[in-house]
Amino acid sequence: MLNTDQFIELYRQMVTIRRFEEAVWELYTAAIMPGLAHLSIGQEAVPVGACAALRRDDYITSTHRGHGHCLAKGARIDRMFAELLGKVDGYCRGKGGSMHIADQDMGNLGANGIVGGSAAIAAGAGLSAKMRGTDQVVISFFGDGALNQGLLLESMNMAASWKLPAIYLCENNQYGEYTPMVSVTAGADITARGRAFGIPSFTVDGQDVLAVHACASEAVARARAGDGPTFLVCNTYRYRGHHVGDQLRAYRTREEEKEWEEQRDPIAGHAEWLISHNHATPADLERVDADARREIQEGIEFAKASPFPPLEEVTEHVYA
Amino acid sequence: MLNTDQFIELYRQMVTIRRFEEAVWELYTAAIMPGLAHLSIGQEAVPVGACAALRRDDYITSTHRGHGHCLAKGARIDRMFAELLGKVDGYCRGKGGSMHIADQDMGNLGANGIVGGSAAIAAGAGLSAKMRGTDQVVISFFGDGALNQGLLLESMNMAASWKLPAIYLCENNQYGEYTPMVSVTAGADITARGRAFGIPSFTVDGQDVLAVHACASEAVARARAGDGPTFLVCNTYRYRGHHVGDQLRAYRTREEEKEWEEQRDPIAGHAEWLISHNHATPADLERVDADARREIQEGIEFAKASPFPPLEEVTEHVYA
Amino acid sequence: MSTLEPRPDELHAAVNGRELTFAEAIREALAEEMRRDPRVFLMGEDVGGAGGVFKVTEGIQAEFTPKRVIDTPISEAGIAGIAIGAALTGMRPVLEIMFGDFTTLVMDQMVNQAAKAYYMSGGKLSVPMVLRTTMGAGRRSAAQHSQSLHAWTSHIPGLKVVIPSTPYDAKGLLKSAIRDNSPVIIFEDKMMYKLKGPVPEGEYTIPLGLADVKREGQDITIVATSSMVHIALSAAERLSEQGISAEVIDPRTLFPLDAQTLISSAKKTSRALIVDEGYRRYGITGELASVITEGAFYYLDAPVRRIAAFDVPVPFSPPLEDATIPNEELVVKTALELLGRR
Amino acid sequence: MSTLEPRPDELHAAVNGRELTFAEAIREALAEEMRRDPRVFLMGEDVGGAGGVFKVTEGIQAEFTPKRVIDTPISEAGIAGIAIGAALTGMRPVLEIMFGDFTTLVMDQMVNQAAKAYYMSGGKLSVPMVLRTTMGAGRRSAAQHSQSLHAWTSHIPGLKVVIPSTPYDAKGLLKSAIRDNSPVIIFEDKMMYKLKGPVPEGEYTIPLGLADVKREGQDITIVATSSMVHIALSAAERLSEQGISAEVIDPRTLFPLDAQTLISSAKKTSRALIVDEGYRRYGITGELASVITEGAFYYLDAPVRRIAAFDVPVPFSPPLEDATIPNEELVVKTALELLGRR
Ligand SMILES: Cc1ncc(C[n+]2csc(CCOP(=O)(O)OP(=O)(O)O)c2C)c(N)n1
Ligand SMILES: Cc1ncc(C[n+]2csc(CCOP(=O)(O)OP(=O)(O)O)c2C)c(N)n1
Ligand SMILES: [Mg+2]
Ligand SMILES: [Mg+2]
Repeated sequence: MLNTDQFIELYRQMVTIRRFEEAVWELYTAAIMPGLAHLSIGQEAVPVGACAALRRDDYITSTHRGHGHCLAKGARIDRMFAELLGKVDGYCRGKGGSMHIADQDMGNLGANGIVGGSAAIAAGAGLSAKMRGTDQVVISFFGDGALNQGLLLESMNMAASWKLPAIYLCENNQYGEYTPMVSVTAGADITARGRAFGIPSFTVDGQDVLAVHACASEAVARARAGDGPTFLVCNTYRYRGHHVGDQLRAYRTREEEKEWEEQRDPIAGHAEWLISHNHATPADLERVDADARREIQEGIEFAKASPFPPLEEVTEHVYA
Repeated sequence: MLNTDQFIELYRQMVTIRRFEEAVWELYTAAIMPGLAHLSIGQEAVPVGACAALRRDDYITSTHRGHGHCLAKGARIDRMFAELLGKVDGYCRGKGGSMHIADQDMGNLGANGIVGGSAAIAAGAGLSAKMRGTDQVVISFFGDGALNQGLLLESMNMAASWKLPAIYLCENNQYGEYTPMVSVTAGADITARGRAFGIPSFTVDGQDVLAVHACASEAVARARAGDGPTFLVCNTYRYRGHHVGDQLRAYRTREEEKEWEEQRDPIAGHAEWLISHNHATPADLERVDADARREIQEGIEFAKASPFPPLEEVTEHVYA
Repeated sequence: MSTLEPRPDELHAAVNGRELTFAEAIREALAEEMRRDPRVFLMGEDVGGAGGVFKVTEGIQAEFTPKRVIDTPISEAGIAGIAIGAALTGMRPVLEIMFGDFTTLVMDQMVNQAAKAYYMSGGKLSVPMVLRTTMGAGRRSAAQHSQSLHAWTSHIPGLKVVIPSTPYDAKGLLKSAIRDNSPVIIFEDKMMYKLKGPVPEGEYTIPLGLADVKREGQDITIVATSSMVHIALSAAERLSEQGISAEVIDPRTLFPLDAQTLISSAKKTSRALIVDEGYRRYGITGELASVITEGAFYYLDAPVRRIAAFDVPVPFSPPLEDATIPNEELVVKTALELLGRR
Repeated sequence: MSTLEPRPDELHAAVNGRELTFAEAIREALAEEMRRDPRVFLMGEDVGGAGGVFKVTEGIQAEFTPKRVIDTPISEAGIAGIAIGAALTGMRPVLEIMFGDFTTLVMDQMVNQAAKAYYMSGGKLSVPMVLRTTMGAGRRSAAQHSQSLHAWTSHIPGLKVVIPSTPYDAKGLLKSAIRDNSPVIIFEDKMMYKLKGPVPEGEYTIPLGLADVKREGQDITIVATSSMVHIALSAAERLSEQGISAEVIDPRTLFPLDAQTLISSAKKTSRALIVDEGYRRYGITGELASVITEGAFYYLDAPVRRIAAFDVPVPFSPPLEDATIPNEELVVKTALELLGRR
């Protein structure tokens, strides 16, 4: 069981992710941030609940929508912004950007631009933990769209065959870009895909950080005990477009958007819970929010002040 | 229901495949046949039972172990031998060999050297039939090893999503090369992999040609009616090594081999059934066998007499 | 000869000042071919309802219905195989793979299946399909969304490779690709989708295997592909200010390759320079330089020079990314070196 | 300098007449590295119990247990990804992909993940893995089991590519590959597995990026890769009967490429010929010819000639297949043409 500090920490992390990504949206629309970014606003409970079940030396693999994973696995805001602006103080020295962001020292094996591309990498990290005799585990985050990448299914098969300490966590936000999950994903129940490999598979309310944390904790315990993988499908929703600046909205209804945002917001929901369970007062939560905003402002300043990498670096880091 | 002639035809086809492949073994060991070949001796009931459920204008996709599929889909013995010897009268003008053999005019879209490589091609043929407004169906043959190729799972997902007239038929001969299926294939029941996509999925005794035919017929009827794919797992066994000339036997026991060969042989089993149900006498079946042997002898002579393709053909057929 | 004046061996129509963007020209080619031939259909991720992430197929599904413009799951290998199966059985699919970087996922299907079916079957099975994909850096999309991998498919017998540089060429070449009976890959530089250029109304096609002289010149031959053609043309303009007359040739298709046009130009100018946005090593530039050297060796005053992307994964950081892409400055500088002017 | 006399810059031991086959040399390298470093492990289809379909890993599982020699499912993309994940987290996997033709299935993992992780992470994540695979035609295995696709990975920054021609080189290069901190692909010609050659007992490594002069000569440079080295050596022998002294150079690694050794030789002989078994167009020969031409243009008496596999899918029919592979006859003929002797 978690204690009050930990309950509030979950809140702090979710708020930080949301404020962080709101700032990303602004940096992008103000043409300060180059390139693309995919925001996970609305989905914060999933990375936060899941990563809270991990130790620092555990691994994650992340996706194109990876800011939340990165923050929840312990990355610093300032160095993340530096990365997003392509600056040398970024975690990847500016070479990765949003799609490859990671604090590698926290066990984040990288965001990934290839949908489903890290599913086997996660299994490999699990195999490695096993071979090295540690009890590290790995969580592989991926979206509902990645469910149809053969590589993911190959990876689940191996993780199950070899009882690897790998947790396959689907962030089912109901769409892959503009395509509804149900229109391209056969089978009434996604978790059947995990069960087909004999993997314990569960559907989780991805808007409830405590539910995510509970399921993830069980999965982590199973993995650490040597009992192999778990498949978790966390139902969630992204409030914004597929990427920053994306204005296309024809593929879903305003009602659906509204329902998720107004009825099922993970931050509002957890706030209510914290207050009703006397873990915090509204003022406490205000303070958390204000702190997050301040930290983000400082992080942006840091990132802006950081220089671009020197041009010589363009040919560095090709070979290790 | 089939009639006596059809019951005997199933027998004739199985015997022909067996004699054909015994001859291939001899041609190979006598160094008359170049290259490699994978024999399906022991597995004859699967292609024969399945293809008997098809019309001539239906499609199949085949595998590296494809002689049986090719014969059962209506190919001529002589032109097949010509192909195996690399002669110009072969179905592929000698350019394909055992691994790419097919009588394309019979709807065989090709044997395939890539394990799992034709799974999506089959779905594509099904999509095409649907778009062209025909009621053609396609059977995709593949081995248990191919179950772990992501492409197969991607294909099943699309076949199910789009209700394609495609039958996914796994010839589960228990091994992929020297690796036991169970050691690399997670999940207690393979058919769960089909069911995960909402595909009706069944296990079939692949040594019983009538059982295979019955299940395949149902699957074909479902596909023709527009009700989408079926997944059939036919349990079977290859008596010989992974490929002609393969002497490695350490990966399985003599007892297991003996049990399948002596207790569950598809040809002997069907012979018994034919006789006990008064569809044929032992002498009738003897005659079928003798005819098959003769035809094979003639086919080999034809193939030997056929010339190699002229050297100019080496640069032909690169572009259509 | 500029694209304003189609070659006499091209089917063509009057231009009449009509202009389309590169994306519009492709869309028009797709729509025309779909109207002409009911076997042609489109598939890809978000090509239908959303009109493609680059908006190239916008409106196509509305005209042709979701039956002929299919939104697929994110299963690149699978959709490539589906296109192959459909092509083998009487259809003519046009498949979109969103980023060229993702063609890494379809190589088995395209190379071991599509490219070889006709040959392995001794001419019985053919795969009349088109795979449209993108190339080109410059969008700050980092290493997995910026590659130009056209060298790979160009290496493979059985595949044809088209790499248009103008709206006019894109339309005419895509129409030929769709009518071709072999698998054709077409690489579209995503930075060019908004580029405008003259495109005549109505029917014309450009045969695969015909280079286009985008600018005539006497002193140096610049062979450039895709968006590099425009860089080469700007460079040629700058060179002309220094009294140097550069000929700019666009091969338009990497296979079939119109080697003769490249060689003849190099024989005339005695100096040749290749500009391509793929990685430099073991790529397009080495082949084109070799083809020219083999054909024009005794006419050349200096070795053929090559300009390509840096041999590094494409970095995100803008100044770093910009450094990896060939630019006008570098083309001018290299041309001057080649001419002994520096 | 022959492999009997290792270059002074190589770690080496006395040969003492000891001979191993190409397969045995590879096996010895694997076993030695596994003994030396507990992080090294093997995985692949049937590499364990069966010892690999080409018997290269025979006996390895018996010594190192199934924990370190892992039989995998038939999931090429998946096992490549597993190797990458293991390499990212402290292990040093050696992955076998049975036929080079199947590397088409691992391109996304190798090219978008393995090759780029170090760069994209700004030097924080590295992927010290080796991918062993095969190449080469001649076994009547038809179009999907006979390709030599080493040009593709050679094109990709972030990957190193090793292509040994002798047992001695195979062992020394593989050991270096395993110790390298970047992903390395090694192409083994399956027709060479039974080829015997001297291999000293005990420790030696050959640095990646060092060409080997397999035969010294003055009149013509023949650059050959993998099994083509032996064809080149036989051709050189035949040429010597006609009084022509051919130098045969084996680059041994396509990246890093020892351009200097190739160029110096071409400067000395003034004539160069490349022999490689990959497809000709947009492949190895174009790059090597360009590198030599760029470096030695003013010394060359004729354009560099290229000999490669025919640009056709490899046919099954034996006489047809044989026609597609470069042979001694063709090398001799081309060399004579290059020397103006025909
Ligand atoms: C292999 C591959 N195919 C396609 C894309 C383009 N793409 C980027 S995100 C995306 C949708 C992914 O959907 P999902 O997995 O549900 O993640 P979400 O974006 O919803 O978080 C697509 C198709 C890609 N990046 N990689
Ligand atoms: C993509 C690919 N990987 C590996 C191989 C090598 N290979 C040929 S057959 C085979 C085993 C296939 O097993 P299964 O699918 O069960 O078919 P079976 O041979 O038992 O009929 C393997 C691994 C191949 N041909 N293609
Ligand atoms: Mg999604
Ligand atoms: Mg099997």
